[in-house]
Amino acid sequence: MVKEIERYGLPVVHMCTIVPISLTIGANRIVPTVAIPYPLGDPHLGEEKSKNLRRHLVEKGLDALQTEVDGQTVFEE
Amino acid sequence: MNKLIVTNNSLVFEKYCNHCGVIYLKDAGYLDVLYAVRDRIHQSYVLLTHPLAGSLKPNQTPYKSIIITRGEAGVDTDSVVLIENSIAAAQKFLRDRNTPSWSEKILGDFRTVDLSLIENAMQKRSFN
Amino acid sequence: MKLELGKILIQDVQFGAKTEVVDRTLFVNKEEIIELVLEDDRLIGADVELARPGESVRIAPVKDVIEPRVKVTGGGVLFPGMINKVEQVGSGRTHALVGATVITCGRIVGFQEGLIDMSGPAAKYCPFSETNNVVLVIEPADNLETHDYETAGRLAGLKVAAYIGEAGKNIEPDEVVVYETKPLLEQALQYPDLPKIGYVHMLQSQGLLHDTYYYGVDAKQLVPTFMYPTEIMDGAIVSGNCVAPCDKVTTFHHLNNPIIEDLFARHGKDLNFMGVVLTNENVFLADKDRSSDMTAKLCEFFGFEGVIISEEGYGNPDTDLMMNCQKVSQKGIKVVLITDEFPGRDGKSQSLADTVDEADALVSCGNGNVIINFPPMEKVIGTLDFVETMIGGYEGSLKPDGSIEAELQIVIASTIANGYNKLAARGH
Amino acid sequence: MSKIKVVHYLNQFFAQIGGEEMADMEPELREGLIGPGIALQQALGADYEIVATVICGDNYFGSNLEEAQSRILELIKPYSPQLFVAGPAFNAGRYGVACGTIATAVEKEFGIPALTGMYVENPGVEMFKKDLYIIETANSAAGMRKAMPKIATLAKKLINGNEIDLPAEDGYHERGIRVNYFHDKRGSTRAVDMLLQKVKGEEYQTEYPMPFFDRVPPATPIIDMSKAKVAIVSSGGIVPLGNPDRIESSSATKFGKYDVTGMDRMSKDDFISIHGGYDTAYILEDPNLAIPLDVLREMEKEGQIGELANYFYSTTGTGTSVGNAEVFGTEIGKQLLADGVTAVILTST
Repeated sequence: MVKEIERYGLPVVHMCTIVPISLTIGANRIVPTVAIPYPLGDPHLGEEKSKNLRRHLVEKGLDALQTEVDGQTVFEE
Repeated sequence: MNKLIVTNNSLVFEKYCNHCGVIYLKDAGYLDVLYAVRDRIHQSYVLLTHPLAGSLKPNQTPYKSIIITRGEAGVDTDSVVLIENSIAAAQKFLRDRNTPSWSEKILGDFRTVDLSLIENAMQKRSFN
Repeated sequence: MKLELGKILIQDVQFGAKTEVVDRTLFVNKEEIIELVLEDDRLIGADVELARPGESVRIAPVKDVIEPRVKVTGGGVLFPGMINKVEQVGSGRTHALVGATVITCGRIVGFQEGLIDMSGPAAKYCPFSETNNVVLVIEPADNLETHDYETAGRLAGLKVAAYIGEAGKNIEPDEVVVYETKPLLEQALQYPDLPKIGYVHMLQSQGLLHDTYYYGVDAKQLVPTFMYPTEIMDGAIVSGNCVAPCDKVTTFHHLNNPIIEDLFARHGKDLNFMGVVLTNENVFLADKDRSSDMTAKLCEFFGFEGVIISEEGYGNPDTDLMMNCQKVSQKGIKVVLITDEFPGRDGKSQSLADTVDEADALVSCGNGNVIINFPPMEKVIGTLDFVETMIGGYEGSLKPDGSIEAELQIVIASTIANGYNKLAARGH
Repeated sequence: MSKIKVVHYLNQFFAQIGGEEMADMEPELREGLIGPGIALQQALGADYEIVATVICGDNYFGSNLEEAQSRILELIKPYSPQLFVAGPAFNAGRYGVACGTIATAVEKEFGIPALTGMYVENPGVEMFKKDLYIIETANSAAGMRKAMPKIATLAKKLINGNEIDLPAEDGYHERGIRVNYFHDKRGSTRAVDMLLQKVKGEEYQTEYPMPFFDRVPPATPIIDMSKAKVAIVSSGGIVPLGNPDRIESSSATKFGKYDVTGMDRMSKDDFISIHGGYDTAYILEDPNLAIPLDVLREMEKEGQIGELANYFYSTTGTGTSVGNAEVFGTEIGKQLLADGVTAVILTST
């Protein structure tokens, strides 16, 4: 899906746990997430910390969307 | 290492149900077996055999048996990529043409071939 | 290792009182062949029919095709470990009846074999429409177990091919070709300025009806190993699989491996052909890891600068093909792959079930999903009963008048992935 | 013999109605030919007749995809066309997408040959080349005189059921359809040739380009996030309670679009996960773990992002580029563009 949306000129950040798949499917901006059952947050941290983590990840995603890239880029910590 | 067979082939189930874990999906289709395996890969299982083992096309034989094992915590990305590619390949064939409704004789032959693919792999040791 | 291959050209096949070659015509004694086949009590019936180029004949379901050959001098006998004792082959002199084949046909397990048309529009897809074929129609004993029947059928074909091959033992060949591969270090020194080229030959090895044998060893049990190219010409490798007719590597194709022939044709001219690495296509993923690691290791150790890798089959073997490609490439060795394609009926889907970035040089042997129309033939050798259950066939494939509509996959060796044919696919 | 009836599609600009200011014009049909139709008619010759020309503004088409298509199909139906030509669109992106969309729809609806022409960089090429013959054109209307004869030649082949030649010969963008042919040399000989070229470092051409090379260049980044309209798409299988669109729990064949107007966060009372591929317990408890609505709403309030689209798109899959995913992406992208979305967050598990 990523590629097809990006074809319209819309920047897409792919936030996902399995980075190799994201690379395979051709995402250009990739932000790794926490775990498959809870990609954006970590319920073990409690609600507040989990949400902070989510906010941090989404901010990273927005940063990626504002970053010029010339090919597939994984935005690690 | 504990092997777990996911199969819709009664011969495989009968032969191995007392040896190791067998998830027997009676009456399930070829793709259903792939889906069932895919779901388990997301629950930390790892593929031990190739999902498309056998050169019979996915719209030819209705039987499929795949051996998996529980891996370490987390998801084995090689397994995820392999099962997804296999699902895509199987869907490609099934989109063009469905598996015919075979006679019981032919179904029996397909079960035999599927069992033979698994028998070999069951004799193997693996250290994952 | 040096082999002289004497080619005795055969332009016609006839029944005769004696199995012999006279003026490029092969005469076969039907009774002797039947007797030979029925020595195996797993088979209760056998018949022999002849099929020549241009005849209105359809052969189905075909199991294996074998070229009659005979060992004249040098150690060993044909098909070692299968119908003869295990002994090193590949040296001395061998005679081949070029232009003749033995084809085994008859019910095996009902779905897996293909067609050969000797004339008409589908004939051009199959190399055996151009050969003079001795067709063995076999019948299994009642309730014979599948594995046993498969074995009996395979051995019957080999025995008959060896029997007919004897007819060429004392005939002066039309042409003698000499193939030689020296021990590694000498071979490297023979043409020090030419690129050292190897061939990675992947043998189908997945299970019943998906097996190949090397000196009688089931290829599933192999770890990758080295083979002198001439060993294959004496029947060191035998096909035991009859799945997916179009990309089936018959025993004929092992005896006449086109990659080995073409590498020898350029040997000493613009390349130095160093030898063959044999590997397999197992279903067990750990086997794939091990085999591809060892294949890459052997290629590196032998000092290959470039290799051709060929596969047999679709799906599972694509993974081995790609793993081999990746790991051999990572050793700094240049790789070319040969494969056939299954992009779906509209030709738009991905042709292979697996890919890697390193697979950037690939030769296509055609799209097996294309639909072909086969007009009726005057004579059918074997039976058309299983057409709709063969790979490439489907419900409604067989028309009442005997014509067939099916995917190209149904034709034996039509898209064989060792480059034997000229068929290819390209993007439209 | 009666003439083959042709319908031609043009945008407002090529129909000589107006420029960007007329880009919102709704579909209209004129009898006979207009503008570029003259060159098309000339190239097609006396056996063909352009019976009607449909005109639609590029923006109208882009923003009202479904409606534009159905209205245009209605307009041309009475003319029972036997051939449909759209454009050519040269390098005009919106026009290219419109030409590709309507030509595909016409081909499907009426079962007649439909074709168009575009410059190689027109995004419409990538989007529609698998579905359509798209003649390769220059990047501007200056190439009209060269493009029309190529369109006409290929159109006639399609009408007459003649065999289509290679892309380079018939002048169309390669469609990625694998077609058999007999080469002069057998495969093994070609493999040896290719290997020697590769070993010597010479140029060689693979006979099957691997699909990986189908990469999309990264879109230009957002300059000012505080003005951006952000939308969420997810393959994590999050749907409203009851799964109204009956999206499958694995390898879905459809996607859904779900409203979040007035919601500050994803509530477990409203949404569930139907994904069959992982343990959904955590996400069932807190759907924000898959659709980060809570934090995006905060950022919207704080002005960090300009606007959050009041919906999300959802389907199930592990995100591989297989089968339906491509179709979903194309459709979702189209809708997002039409809604003025400028940046997309796609979450997968």
